[in-house]
Amino acid sequence: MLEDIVNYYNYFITLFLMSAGLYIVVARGNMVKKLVGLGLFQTSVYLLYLSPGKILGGTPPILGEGFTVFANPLPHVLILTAIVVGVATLALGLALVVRINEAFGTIEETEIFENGSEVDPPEPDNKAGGL
Amino acid sequence: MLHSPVRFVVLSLLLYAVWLLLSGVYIPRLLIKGAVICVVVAYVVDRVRLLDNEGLPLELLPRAVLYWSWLALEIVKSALNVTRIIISPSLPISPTVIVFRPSQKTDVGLATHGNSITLTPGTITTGISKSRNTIEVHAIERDGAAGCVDSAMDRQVSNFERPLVGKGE
Amino acid sequence: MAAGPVEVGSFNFMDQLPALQVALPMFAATLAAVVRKGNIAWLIALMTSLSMPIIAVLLLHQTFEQGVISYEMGGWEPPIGIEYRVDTANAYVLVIISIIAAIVMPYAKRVVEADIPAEHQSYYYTMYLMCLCGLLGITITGDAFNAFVFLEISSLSTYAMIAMGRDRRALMAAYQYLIMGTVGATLYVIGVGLLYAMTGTLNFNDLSGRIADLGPQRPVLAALAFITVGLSLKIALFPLHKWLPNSYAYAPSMATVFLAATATKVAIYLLVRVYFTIYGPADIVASHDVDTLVLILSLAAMFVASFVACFQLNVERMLAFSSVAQIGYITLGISFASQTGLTGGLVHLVNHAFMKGALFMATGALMLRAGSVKLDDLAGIARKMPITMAAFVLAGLSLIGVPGTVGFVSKWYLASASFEAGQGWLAFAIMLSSLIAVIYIGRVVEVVYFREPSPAVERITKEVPVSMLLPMWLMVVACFYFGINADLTANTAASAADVFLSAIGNASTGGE
Amino acid sequence: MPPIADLISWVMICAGSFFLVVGAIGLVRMPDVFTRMHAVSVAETLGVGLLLGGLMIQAGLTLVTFKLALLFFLIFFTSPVASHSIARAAMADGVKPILSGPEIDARTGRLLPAGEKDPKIVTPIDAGEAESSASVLVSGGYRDEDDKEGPKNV
Amino acid sequence: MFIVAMIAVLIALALAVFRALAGPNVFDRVLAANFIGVLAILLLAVLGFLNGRPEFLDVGLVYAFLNIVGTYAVLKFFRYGALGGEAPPEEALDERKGASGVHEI
Amino acid sequence: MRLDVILRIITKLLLPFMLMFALFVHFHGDFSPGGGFQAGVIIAAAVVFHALVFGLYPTQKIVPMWFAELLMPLGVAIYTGVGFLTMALGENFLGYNVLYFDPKYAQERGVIWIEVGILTTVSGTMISIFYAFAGRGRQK
Amino acid sequence: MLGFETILAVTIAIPFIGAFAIAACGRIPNLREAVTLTTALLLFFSVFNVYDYFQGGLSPTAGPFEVLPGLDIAFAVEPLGMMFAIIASGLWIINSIYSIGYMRGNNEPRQTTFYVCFAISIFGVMGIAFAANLFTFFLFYEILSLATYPLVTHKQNQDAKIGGRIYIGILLGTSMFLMLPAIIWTASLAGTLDFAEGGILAGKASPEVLTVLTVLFMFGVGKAALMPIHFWLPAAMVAPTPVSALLHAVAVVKAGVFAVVKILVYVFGIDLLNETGAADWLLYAAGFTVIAASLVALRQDNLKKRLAYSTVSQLSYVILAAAILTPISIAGAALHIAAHAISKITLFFAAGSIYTAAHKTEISQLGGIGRRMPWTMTAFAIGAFSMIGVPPTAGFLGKWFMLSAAMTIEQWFAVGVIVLSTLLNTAYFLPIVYKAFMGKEEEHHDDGHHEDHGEAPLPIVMALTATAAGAVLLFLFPNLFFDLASQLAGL
Ligand code: NA
Ligand code: NA
Repeated sequence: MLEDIVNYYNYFITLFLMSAGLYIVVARGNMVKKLVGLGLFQTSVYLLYLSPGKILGGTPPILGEGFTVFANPLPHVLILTAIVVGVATLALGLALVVRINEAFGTIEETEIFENGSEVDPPEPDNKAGGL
Repeated sequence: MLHSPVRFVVLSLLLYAVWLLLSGVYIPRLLIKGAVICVVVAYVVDRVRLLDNEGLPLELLPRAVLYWSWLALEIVKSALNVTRIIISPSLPISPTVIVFRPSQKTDVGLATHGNSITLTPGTITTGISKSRNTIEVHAIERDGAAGCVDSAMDRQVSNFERPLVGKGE
Repeated sequence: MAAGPVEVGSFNFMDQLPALQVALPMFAATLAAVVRKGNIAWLIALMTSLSMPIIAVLLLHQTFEQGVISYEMGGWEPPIGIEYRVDTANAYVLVIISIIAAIVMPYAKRVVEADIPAEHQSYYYTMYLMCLCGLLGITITGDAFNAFVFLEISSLSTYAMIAMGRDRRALMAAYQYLIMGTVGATLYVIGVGLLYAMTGTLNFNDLSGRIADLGPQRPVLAALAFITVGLSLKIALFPLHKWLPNSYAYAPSMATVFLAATATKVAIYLLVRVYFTIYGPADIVASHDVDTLVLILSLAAMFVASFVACFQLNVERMLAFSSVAQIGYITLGISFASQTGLTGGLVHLVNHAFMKGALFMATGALMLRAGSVKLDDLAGIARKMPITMAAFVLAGLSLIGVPGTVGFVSKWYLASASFEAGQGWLAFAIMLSSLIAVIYIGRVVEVVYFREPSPAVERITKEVPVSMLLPMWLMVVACFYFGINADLTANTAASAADVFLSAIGNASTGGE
Repeated sequence: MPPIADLISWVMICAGSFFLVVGAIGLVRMPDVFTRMHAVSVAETLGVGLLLGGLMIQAGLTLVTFKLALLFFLIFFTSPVASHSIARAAMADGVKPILSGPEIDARTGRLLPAGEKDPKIVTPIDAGEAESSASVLVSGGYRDEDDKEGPKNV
Repeated sequence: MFIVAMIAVLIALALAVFRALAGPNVFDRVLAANFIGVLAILLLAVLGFLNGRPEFLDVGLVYAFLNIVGTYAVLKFFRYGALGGEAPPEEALDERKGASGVHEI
Repeated sequence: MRLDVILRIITKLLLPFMLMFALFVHFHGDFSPGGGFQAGVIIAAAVVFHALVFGLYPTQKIVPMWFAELLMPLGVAIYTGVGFLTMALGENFLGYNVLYFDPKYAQERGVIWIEVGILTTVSGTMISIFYAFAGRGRQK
Repeated sequence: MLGFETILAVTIAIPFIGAFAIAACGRIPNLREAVTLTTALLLFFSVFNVYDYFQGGLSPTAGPFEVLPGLDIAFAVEPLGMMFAIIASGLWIINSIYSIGYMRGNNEPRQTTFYVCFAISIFGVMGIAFAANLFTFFLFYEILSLATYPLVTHKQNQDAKIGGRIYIGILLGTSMFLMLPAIIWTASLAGTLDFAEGGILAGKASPEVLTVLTVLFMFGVGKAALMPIHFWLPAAMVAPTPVSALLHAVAVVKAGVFAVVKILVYVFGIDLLNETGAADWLLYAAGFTVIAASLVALRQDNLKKRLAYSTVSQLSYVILAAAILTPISIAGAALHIAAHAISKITLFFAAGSIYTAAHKTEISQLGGIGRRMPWTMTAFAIGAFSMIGVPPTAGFLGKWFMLSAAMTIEQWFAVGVIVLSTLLNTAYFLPIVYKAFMGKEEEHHDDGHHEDHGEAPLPIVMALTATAAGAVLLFLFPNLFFDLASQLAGL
């Protein structure tokens, strides 16, 4: 039992982070909080890739010949890549929220939809722009 | 060219020492690479004026060893005390805030004092005013708060900062 | 990798095609970012986009001549290193994307000038090139994680492009797409992570064999579920399509055209790759009724989204809902997992790209002249912009699927697959849902042809420039040419389907 | 590795683990953010120190030991900064610490008899805490004015 | 034995997460988050031993640097509603100007 | 923060080591790929830390906005540039073997240049993002 | 004289190319209409060319052009298609002349669009007539539907919009939802879609499946207007008269019944249907439609609507004949297609003539109009007699064949339907003729404008005289169609 928990701990944490993150994404109307939830959700991925190759009884990767210089770099690289992606997403999301705040005066989704985002704005304001 | 040549050299060497300890691979190529990088970093740090007696208080190095060993003991003692409080079912706390005048003369000294208070479990520096020469402390126990005033730590830090007093201020 | 000293060889263009396909747009993106001049950035994007189909077609040709092309990145052999693996299936998708890109770019100049302030245009083209790079990368890579990276590259640049739309609702659309898209991509990468934990490999081909050995263990099935849901979000498979209509409607016109014609297609390709190449040998998809689920969702998309499209007041939103429905056709074809069905799904990838490309190009032209694509604002506009509206109507006929158009070819395959599978009723469902398109296309026709022009429309003095009409009509001609002579598209799609189907239940193909 | 070193390292690891958990329990049990900080500092000093020390002994004289040491110093030097920053920010934001006990003369540090108060000290806090049984001793008139201006967006 | 340490870290982590979620104010959360960061570093260290993967320590080092920057950034944001903006007046008015480390190159 | 002595001193102490560590992570041959990202993040964090403690304005004198923005495409250009170079030398894209007579070092050399590209892009992106946000928040 | 190899492709292409030529000349009305007429004449000439080859024992083909593997566009000549092509191309000439008069006389807008779409419709008809397989047939069937939509909605007002919706909705809906699945089903059963003598489904499907397929096909061919999917036809009455003529006589409904006969004969095969009884229901459906549509027609006061329901009824005549499933009845069906075409176009021309000259649309307004418009109303009378089946008009021939076929196989239901419907035809046509010549002119007109109207413009009168004459000539010289019908039925 204990061993199971230890062996599969990363899956439990992954699951927890996933659910918590998704819950926040779904339940919160505040756009920044949604992004925080999204970040949490993405964090679960890092843990998953941290798990050593053999945990679930699968076969280990076959290393080709000539790989003396580098150890199997994969999990490391994968997590880092996932982090890059996560950070970039978060940054872009926040940039969007900042501009939404400037354009709508709020970062609450419900308020934006109540105030009729479906209705055309009085004039084509906020003429595009970089982030 | 260099704002602070001595510190630049010392920092370079210090960085390189850490590099070597981190590295573990001692082949010429990497050794040279490391040296170049450490010098470049030290140069950049010097250029952006981070290299002063605050950034690298060389004068304090010998006394630091002495001070930190004393502090370690203090930390253990207070940590055990706080541990006792946390695991007591009644949670016997008596939070207190106090403001007092320390005896330090330099920023480094003041920072060390404040940092030491914070490092010591049970007390936290919540504010330092150089102009009024006061330190504000939040303590988990009344005794701990009272103990900050004219404390042994105050004396230790003042002793520790002595080489800096009157320099470069 | 060779041991010992390596001789410096010479550059061989034909061998380097897979890398060039992805690296060129990426490099071009950096150039576009640096130049900071809209015109020059456009020129860079145009040149890159025009070169893409050349590479893609050469690759496709190579796959016909030599079979699978494996290209190692970074000098590491697969499965550790990333492998670009081009077979007829993804070469086919590469050709679709790059041809669309090449047609869209000449069109882009005028609409981008109208939609995007001058100082942001180079940034916009940078995002476009990154998006193109990402889409091509997803398609070409033979590595599940690398596909995720490219997926995110394309998605992030897509969010940025959408956010640059002309009114503030574009910001909300981009935000919501960002949330949904990120959740989708993350679910995908979680699924890939599970597979990686099980097998220790990320290479599609390698995974194929390993999964066949493992059989339907629970983590393998969980991975399938994660990947299915994740990619369905990116695909906008009903009911996970909520992000799509606003994104398409409020994005800058050129982004709408490009994305509608390419973006979801690539995600579909990836799903097919996972279903057939990875899970195919163990035959897990069909044995666990995933195909039935996809079938039901596809049907729901075909009807619900079409139905909703009928009530849209904004033509671009209407077309966006139509896209959701059309995606249903594609996934329906995939769910058959038969030669005919898969061919139908895959051929609809290109067919839908042509017709939606043409339609959104037309709405982009309307937007440029009328300043709105709301139905009421377009009354009588056919009198002012007859060439654009003719293109719209003809592409609309293709959407309905009248014979002689590409839409018919797709329906033919899908319905034939239904009868082959002994599910004749599906053929009727396909036809019925395509008839809903008659209603929503008809609505537009009635408004733009039969109603009296509003004062705003009366003020329109001329058609859009030839630089826009030509690409638009090129798409329209493609809609009809490949409807009358579908050998090229259908045979290629059939070859692609062969690639996928050859893996099904054939455990020995994996992990060469 | 000599058995005695092994034993010491295990003792250190276990003790470190214990202090980590104690700190975390304190983080949950304590009544306000300031008192919680004290609890955390137990974990961040003794807990971290013992645990990493134990690991260092396990690692022996290797590269890993040095990295662990570096890690220790990083945490050791930065955690007070974090605590200090949090405390200052909380104070500046107007978070009132829960206080107890008699007042202390701010200038001399001498304890005042219960109920008595240094009349020269004007405390912004006790105005709002009049009904509270906890007596306040603070820092009256000389906290920097501008510290209180931070927008209350919490 | 490393497992004991790991379980301890995980328990502490759970408690810290509780505090981070429960608040009640932002400083409680920041405190908890910072502590979580420290625990994550420890977890990496212990895991490095447990799995024989010393390279986790490098990640730990990186994380330690980022933890402090992150904590401080959050605090500054909540204190001033901005991460930088123009230098806040407090800094400009520092009575020890010239020694504050602000220089031009 | 007025007279934040502790913070200032710790920052001054920490920054040189952060920078060194970043470059260590990056250039140390024994390190696995991915170092470029870590290094980029740490360098960006150092810049951010500087700005947080000493103010945005002084930091932007050291690392101007335009420079940070230029770093982003520059890094990608380095990355693809190396790829094109190996291709021009007759290898595959990013097939480093051609970069040095000994394939082992050739690979290391290739990886490091790739990572330079990544470092450049990552640090540029992070710093740009920070600048973008730090510059905004106050305007109401 | 064009070569044997190319003649069929050229024939089909002529109206398509003509459409472009007409569009190109849109700015110059005279030239545009000259081009229209020239195209029509060229087409007629070309179709006769095909007929020459065909009767000479050669069978021109075009294609196959492969669309997909197993799906070709291909053209070939067979008797029924030949007959249809001759009727359509011949009537196009007359209809073009009529159109020129009508469109100018009524100052209609968008005349270029009108002529272009008309030419494309004829292109569709040619494709349908010469289609060598079901797919080709379906392709041109839909081209015809779509090309006629702008014609039906020509007026672009609210009525046109509604009428257009029903028109395109029903035609596209039935063809796509019923016929297309049936075609695909057939393809998957038979492995081919080529029209072949004796059909392609023999031995390939169970009687139940065949029954379902016949239902799908017969209702899928919405243009045949089998009840209850007939109502697109009255709805399309919003169109200008030349379009109505196109719909009712030249092209659309003819394409429908043509398809019914062709599918029954060449896809299913008469023998197969006789064996399996898969089309037995069709007899009753058609019979019901004949009677019901006639009864509805009886109640219409609007002249064009009455004609429309008459068409619905007459179309089911053809279907009924085909459903009797004997060679003679099939020949009768073919002949009735021709007869109805020439007769109904006369009736519509007359209705349009009345509208153009007198702006009258209701039967109740027609008292005494025969005295003001003797040519028009005489032609109308001839058309009406032909519809009833009175010799010496064309209508008699088809009915005669049908009746004798039904009596031969003792299909008394069919006999009853034919007899009853003849009575009903008489009941709804004769009163109009009577009223026109014997009735009193209305006393009061709201607008005195047309009080002193005479005949319609000359092109209109010429056209309707020609078609009326045709209806009689067809009875007197039926050889051409008779031969083709016999070949079709294998007599
Ligand atoms: Na403390
Ligand atoms: Na748009």
